[in-house]
Amino acid sequence: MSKFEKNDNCGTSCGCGSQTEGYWQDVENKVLDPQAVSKEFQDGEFDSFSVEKSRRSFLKIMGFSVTALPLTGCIKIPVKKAIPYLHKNDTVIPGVANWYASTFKGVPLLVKTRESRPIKIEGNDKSMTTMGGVGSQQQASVLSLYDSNRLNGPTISGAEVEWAEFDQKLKEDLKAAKESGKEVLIITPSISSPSEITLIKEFTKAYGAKHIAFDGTSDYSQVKANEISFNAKAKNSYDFTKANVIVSFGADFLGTWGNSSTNTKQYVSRRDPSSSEGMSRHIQIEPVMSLTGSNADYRHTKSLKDSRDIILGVLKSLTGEGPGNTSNNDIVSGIVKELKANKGKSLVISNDSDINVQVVINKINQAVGNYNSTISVMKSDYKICADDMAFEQAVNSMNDGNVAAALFVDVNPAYSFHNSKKFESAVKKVSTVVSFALSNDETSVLAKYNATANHTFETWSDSLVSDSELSFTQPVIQPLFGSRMYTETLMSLMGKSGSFHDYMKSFWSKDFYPKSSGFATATDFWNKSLHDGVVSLDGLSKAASISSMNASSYAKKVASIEYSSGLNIVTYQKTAIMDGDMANNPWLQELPDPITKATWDNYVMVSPMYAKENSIKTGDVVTLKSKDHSVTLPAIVQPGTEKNTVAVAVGYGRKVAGKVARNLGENAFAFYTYNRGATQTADSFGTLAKTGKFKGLAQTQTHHSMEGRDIVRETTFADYSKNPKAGNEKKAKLVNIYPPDHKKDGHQWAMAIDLTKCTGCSSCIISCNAENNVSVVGRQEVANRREMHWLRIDRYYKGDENQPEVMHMPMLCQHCENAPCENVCPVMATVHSSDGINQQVYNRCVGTRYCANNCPYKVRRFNWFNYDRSDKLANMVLNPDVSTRTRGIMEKCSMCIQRIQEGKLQAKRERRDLKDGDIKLACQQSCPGDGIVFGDMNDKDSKIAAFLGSDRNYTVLEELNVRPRVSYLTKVRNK
Amino acid sequence: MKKDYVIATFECDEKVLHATEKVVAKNIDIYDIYTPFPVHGLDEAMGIKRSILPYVTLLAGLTGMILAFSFQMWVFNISWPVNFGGKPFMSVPSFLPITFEFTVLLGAHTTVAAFLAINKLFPGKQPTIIDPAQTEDKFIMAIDKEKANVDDLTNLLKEQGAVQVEVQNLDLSI
Amino acid sequence: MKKLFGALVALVAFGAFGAFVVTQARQIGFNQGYQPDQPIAFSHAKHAGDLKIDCKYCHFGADKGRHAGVPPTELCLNCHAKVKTNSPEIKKIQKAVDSGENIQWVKVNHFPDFAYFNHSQHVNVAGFDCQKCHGDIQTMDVVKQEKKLNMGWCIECHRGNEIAPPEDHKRAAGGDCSKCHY
Amino acid sequence: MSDAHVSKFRQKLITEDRSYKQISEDILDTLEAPPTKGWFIGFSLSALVLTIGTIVILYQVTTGIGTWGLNKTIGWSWDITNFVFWVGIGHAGTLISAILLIFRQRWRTGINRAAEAMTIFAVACAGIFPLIHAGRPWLLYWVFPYPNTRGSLWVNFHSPLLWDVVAISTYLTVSLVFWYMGLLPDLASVRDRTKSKMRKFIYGIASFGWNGSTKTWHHFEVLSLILAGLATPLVLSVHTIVSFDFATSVIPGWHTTIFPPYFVAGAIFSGFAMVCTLMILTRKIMNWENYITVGHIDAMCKVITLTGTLVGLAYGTEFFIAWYSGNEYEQYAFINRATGPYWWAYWSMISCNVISPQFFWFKKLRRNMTFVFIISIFVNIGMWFERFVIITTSLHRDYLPSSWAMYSPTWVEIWTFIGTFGLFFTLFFLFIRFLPGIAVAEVKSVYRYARENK
Repeated sequence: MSKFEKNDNCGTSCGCGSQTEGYWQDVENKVLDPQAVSKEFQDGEFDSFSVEKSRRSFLKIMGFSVTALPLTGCIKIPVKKAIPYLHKNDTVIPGVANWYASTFKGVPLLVKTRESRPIKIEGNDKSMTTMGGVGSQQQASVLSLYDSNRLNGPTISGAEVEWAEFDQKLKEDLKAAKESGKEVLIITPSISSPSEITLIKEFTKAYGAKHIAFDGTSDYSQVKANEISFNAKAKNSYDFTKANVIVSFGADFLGTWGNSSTNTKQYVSRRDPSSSEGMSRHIQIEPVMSLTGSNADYRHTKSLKDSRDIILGVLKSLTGEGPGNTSNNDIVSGIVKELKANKGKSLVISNDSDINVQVVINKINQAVGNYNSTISVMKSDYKICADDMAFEQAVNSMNDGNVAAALFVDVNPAYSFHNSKKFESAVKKVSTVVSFALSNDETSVLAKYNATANHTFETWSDSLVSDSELSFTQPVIQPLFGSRMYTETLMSLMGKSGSFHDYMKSFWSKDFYPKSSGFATATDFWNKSLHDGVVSLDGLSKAASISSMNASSYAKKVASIEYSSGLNIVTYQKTAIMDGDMANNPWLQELPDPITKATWDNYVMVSPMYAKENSIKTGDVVTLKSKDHSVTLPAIVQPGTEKNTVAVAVGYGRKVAGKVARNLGENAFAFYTYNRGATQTADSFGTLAKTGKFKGLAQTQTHHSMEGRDIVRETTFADYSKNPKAGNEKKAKLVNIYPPDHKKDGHQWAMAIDLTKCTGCSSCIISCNAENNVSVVGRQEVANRREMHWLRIDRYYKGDENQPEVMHMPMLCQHCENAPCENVCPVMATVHSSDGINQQVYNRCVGTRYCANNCPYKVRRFNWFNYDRSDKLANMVLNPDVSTRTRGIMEKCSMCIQRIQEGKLQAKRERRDLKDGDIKLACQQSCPGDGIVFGDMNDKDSKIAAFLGSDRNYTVLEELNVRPRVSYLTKVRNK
Repeated sequence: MKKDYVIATFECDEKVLHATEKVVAKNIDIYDIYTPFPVHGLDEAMGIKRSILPYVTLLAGLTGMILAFSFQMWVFNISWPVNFGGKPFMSVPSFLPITFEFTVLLGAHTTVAAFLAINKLFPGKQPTIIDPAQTEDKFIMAIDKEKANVDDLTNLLKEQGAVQVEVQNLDLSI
Repeated sequence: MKKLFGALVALVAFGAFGAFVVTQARQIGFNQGYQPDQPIAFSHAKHAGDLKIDCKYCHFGADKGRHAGVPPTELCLNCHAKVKTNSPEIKKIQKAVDSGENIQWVKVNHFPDFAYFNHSQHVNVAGFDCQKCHGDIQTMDVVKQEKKLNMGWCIECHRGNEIAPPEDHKRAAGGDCSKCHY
Repeated sequence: MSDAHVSKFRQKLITEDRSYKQISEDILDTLEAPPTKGWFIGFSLSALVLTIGTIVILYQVTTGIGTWGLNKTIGWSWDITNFVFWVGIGHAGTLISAILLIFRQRWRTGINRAAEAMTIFAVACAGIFPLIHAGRPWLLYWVFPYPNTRGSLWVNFHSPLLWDVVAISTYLTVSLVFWYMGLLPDLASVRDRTKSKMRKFIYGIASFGWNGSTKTWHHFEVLSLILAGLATPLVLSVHTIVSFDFATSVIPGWHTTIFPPYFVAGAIFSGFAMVCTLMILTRKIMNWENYITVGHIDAMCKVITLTGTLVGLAYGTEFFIAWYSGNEYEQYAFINRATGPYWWAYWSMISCNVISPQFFWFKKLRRNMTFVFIISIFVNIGMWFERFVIITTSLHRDYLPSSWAMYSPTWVEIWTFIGTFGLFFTLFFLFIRFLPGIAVAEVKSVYRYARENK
């Protein structure tokens, strides 16, 4: 895959939303016109074939009865226009994809564009940090770009204005604010972009402003604890590859906590039972089941109080400091034993938002020598972390009328601040409020000025993705709306001329070029870095000195935390929705939560024990009341939840948002409290009451037990070490009536999935959606069990429902050699290819659904309706190489056949043989754990051949003799 | 083609059967007997040749069978071989249901067509009806006038219980 | 006899009508011979025939990717900035480039969206001449759809080149459904 | 019939003494008279239901299969249940006319015409479902292997659905010609009896110029035997092939070799029950007690008891084999049928199909028309549930528990099903109004049965 530098001159002007129909593939409306596709980048009206199209459908409806029409010769051939580019552009060849490197939410990635239209995100495997890992939010970001709810340009008091007028008026107001002697605040989220930070510093200087970083859910407790412990206001950097033992207290590091793609990549690299280093051991102590907890070797369902008690116990055992624990002695001694055996090679982490707990955790890590081995604390000028206390003070200051102007960049405190009412009334006392929102949100509607900002893929920026690696953000499309990069707005307010691109380039040549080596000029360095997307440099950050400290007093403070009576209300983030800033993305809303398998909603998680005692069923609408907040949501009975804990996800209950996110669920940020110097995410207590109503949840899986069936095969590391075939001894005796009649030469495609490496993160599902134009069906249709995902992740529980073991199993079309679906289709819409793929021919399908019934894996998906493709802007994301499917058609995993064809063709064009790894499927590419392997099983040296030959390899439902081409490797737990 | 026929009307199936036996015994050819329902043994008594319909059925059925089987075989082995769920191209069991059904289909419809053709029955045909009651409760015997002595025949038929015997000029070929 | 003759005539007439309807019905959606007027009186006979300009000079996508592509309007001016600048047709092009109001060509050869066709596979890999599918384009003043462009036409050629079943699965898997349909 | 001896065991097939003319009058005079009030009400009601059904189907076809309650796990439910239900009902007519003809069961003459008509109407109702259950019904002509411009691209002769298409269309057309050939003598009789010119014209065309010639009767009887000979294996093959839809699949509860005989027995069972239901109504409405006698109903009840018991045996065998196979999926599928979320459907099926026909061991009950009527309705309900149990409960929990789901019908499915009853009864009312509801010629030919010579 080749990467090209972004050509700044990608078209004469932007389309500004004047889209046209007919540039995507569609089985029924069969028009794809490469020139029409590129229309977005040129001027001029383009009225396609609408009249002719209706004629065509008329003919279709009339069917055979109008066949007499040609007799009279009056039929006309539908006129299709072919509109070329106006100007020459050597980099864009219609039908050939270009790839550009960029970054989204701190993850380096590659953006695939077709005819200059971003359509797909893949990980950038040049990055030393993420090594190609990419999460579901990154995958889905390309759809957010085409969000038709985005604002069309700057507004003042709701009225659209020109940028010049906007700049002038805002400048005047800011000047007045500066002169008023009151505070000017610029509020951003945590930033790790060196050039943005530099620019903001200049801005604060120019306007005497104060920069405050605010995150809805912050890592402030950890940052503050590091300040206390090591005098370093920085987050921890973890290296999971070096950890033999990982003890996590509630931290969902594989899902929502920290850089989960990187964490997953590193974590999974130590989960290979056949590696010489052996497997890492993962112990998770948490009150509610998280994605990370579901992957743990040992998982203990403990209340928040018990978790903290265990932390104190571990501290006491290791160092003798603090009051020690009062319960759970066995768990404490187990952890201590593991930690002592793996000094310097373990990790203790916690997501606790209490600063004192984090100090104790620091001390534990220090005591077992983990610093500068598995953990480092790196100070950097290029990173600014969120500060709960500063923002709390800022709100108070606003409330007191001491703030004259406030600029909200990419933050939405009116939604995600724990006391949004207080914030709203405070903000009303600020005379000049500026928002930089892309589309209206709870905060932007409070602002007088909205300096509509660009989407990341229309933006120049950089970011520090690790302590030593920089990643580029470059625009891959002209702004679709009349928005502007927020950095350029700041520049304009400062009276600076030029673009942010130029600003950044000069910043780079000043600050980073000297740190590089091997480049003749700063421009060479810039071009190479931009081409690769990432660059590693020394001296970007500096290690804090790890001095010894005594944690006794902090431990005492932890022990003295008071807990109210009632249910402990714990908040958490869902893997897809997280803080809710991307809540208007339908792909993310429809992505099933890896644990609950629920979509389109948040809900109150209760433990099976509590549910039994109070006769609550999944779907019962309950009211959860804390001291000053209450939500009414359906309940979900979730195994692995602590009895006196209930959990609600944040990210829902958006009141001002696009039509997708609006009024889905309820806002749980209000259960946050500001306490003990930080925002506490689990400090609320309350009561639960049934309302008597019922609201079925849109879950993609409702039966959670394997019923003792041989579906996920698993074993323990101890057994595996003795016998690599452990857990995989069963071998079905297969009998064929017919002699084999089909050659298996040439390429024979096969896939293998390592269940030990699959964490269930679901990044693959979004990747598949984007690659294959999979329809979004909405909440009701998911509740009707009609989701369209070609790839799903089955999640099964085993054992005690309070401490269940969890299994994740990606399930997709198994491409059976003896496929039961193929025999039964009357019209040959699904048949086998010579290279071993179960083909589905959409245009031949009449929709009997017989194939889906006869599929033992139930992976076929039927188009029950014509799913909504009316949002023409959102249709820009469609992959032009894959037909969209209309109603009445069966679809399923095609093994990314378009990628296979493209890979083969590429090799042929280059007059060479296909190499292993030339073709990567969408799910495989996006898997941060590298758990999916695909290739030609006839190639003996390929990775897939090794996987197929593994002792752990098996196929699901082998005894049916359908001979799947997708196989699995047994799950190994380190027990 | 009108001709003179001796037309005898009976009111009882037994009687017309006996009469037929008597007439045939006298070596007189009966042109036809029109009855409201099939009178058992009447066709044998009249000496009607066995129907060729069974042979038509056999031939058509065999044709259907060979056509259906060879077509399926040709499609999957010669015209466009396709791999369906790993089954061999020549998977005979799969071809049997359609072969059977097509055998029956062609056999049945060809036989019906042959039946209609032999008896010259077709929609809209206007047959010669001697007495409208011949499809209700009258049994009507028609004998070519030239094939027998009308008076003797009349007597014989009256003797056998014919309620009426007369000579009519009719076109019975339709 | 007369009736029989009448019936025979009716039968033959019915059969002929049926055959005619079926043949016509089979043509629906296939536009062989389609030769629409174009906004610019561009002659392939002149450029490709007389002047022997390489097809890929204008249709530069043909050996690189899926679409051969209609050339960017500006490309015409590579020559016509100097050649025949006074021609009313060239003036139209000049005007389009200057004003930004692009030329809307009428598409002649069209495949439905559910059939994937890649030019580079045929032009670059197989090494076919353009004429194989587009006919003697170098003699056409106005471009015409020369071939049927239906599935049977594709299959016929693929069979002839031994890449469709039953002959060979290995060489190019050219007969698999998902070669074109996905 | 020439011997004067009359067995005292033989029951008269036509209970009262009638002349041939009177038989014609009894049966054919209704065609001449204006419709009765009862007929008019029945017909209007049926036509109304048919109209609603048609509108609902139009809505479904234009909106999508999503208007039904199906989902990713349960791809067929009411649609195919109704299809198999109606096909099953459509087995009695041909069975009565073909198999009973071969076995020389003379009592069939009283009911065969109506039963055959019922067959055709039921198959027509059944045929609707495969059409409308398809996602893109307007493309269904692709199931026919006609030469085309795609290469030619043929069809999949491995697919049981294709076998279905061939079997059902063969069955429908063969039944139709069989029935129509039988109608010719009676249509001729109507033509010759009527005074109305209009009717004379229409029935003249419809009767193909039948004149009752013995030469024709000779061929006619041979034709009847041939068609019966062909229809007998055909009728058995049709439900066998319908059962192949399930038997050749891999889904536990479907993949069962017992299905062909089990389905055929069930079809005869439900078909006879439906004939009972209709005949009890018809003999009452049309005053045909003389021709459709208690003896007919009695005989049919015996067939119902036999086939019902056979079906019960099949249910038991299925359970036994599931246990005996040692296949965990198979075992679960059957335990789930009896005790899972759809237990009520299973036990409805057992009580209606296995238990209720056992009452017919008692002659008194067999001859009690009200009782037979009620039981025949129960049997039809039970047989509908049988298909629902086989199709839906097998699908809703198959191999991977992650995909297990539940199903409930929407109003669209319910009204589509009711609509097919509208079609069925509309056609049936039209039939008894415009066509001879009893085979007059055949009844006349058996009138002498168990009677002294005149």
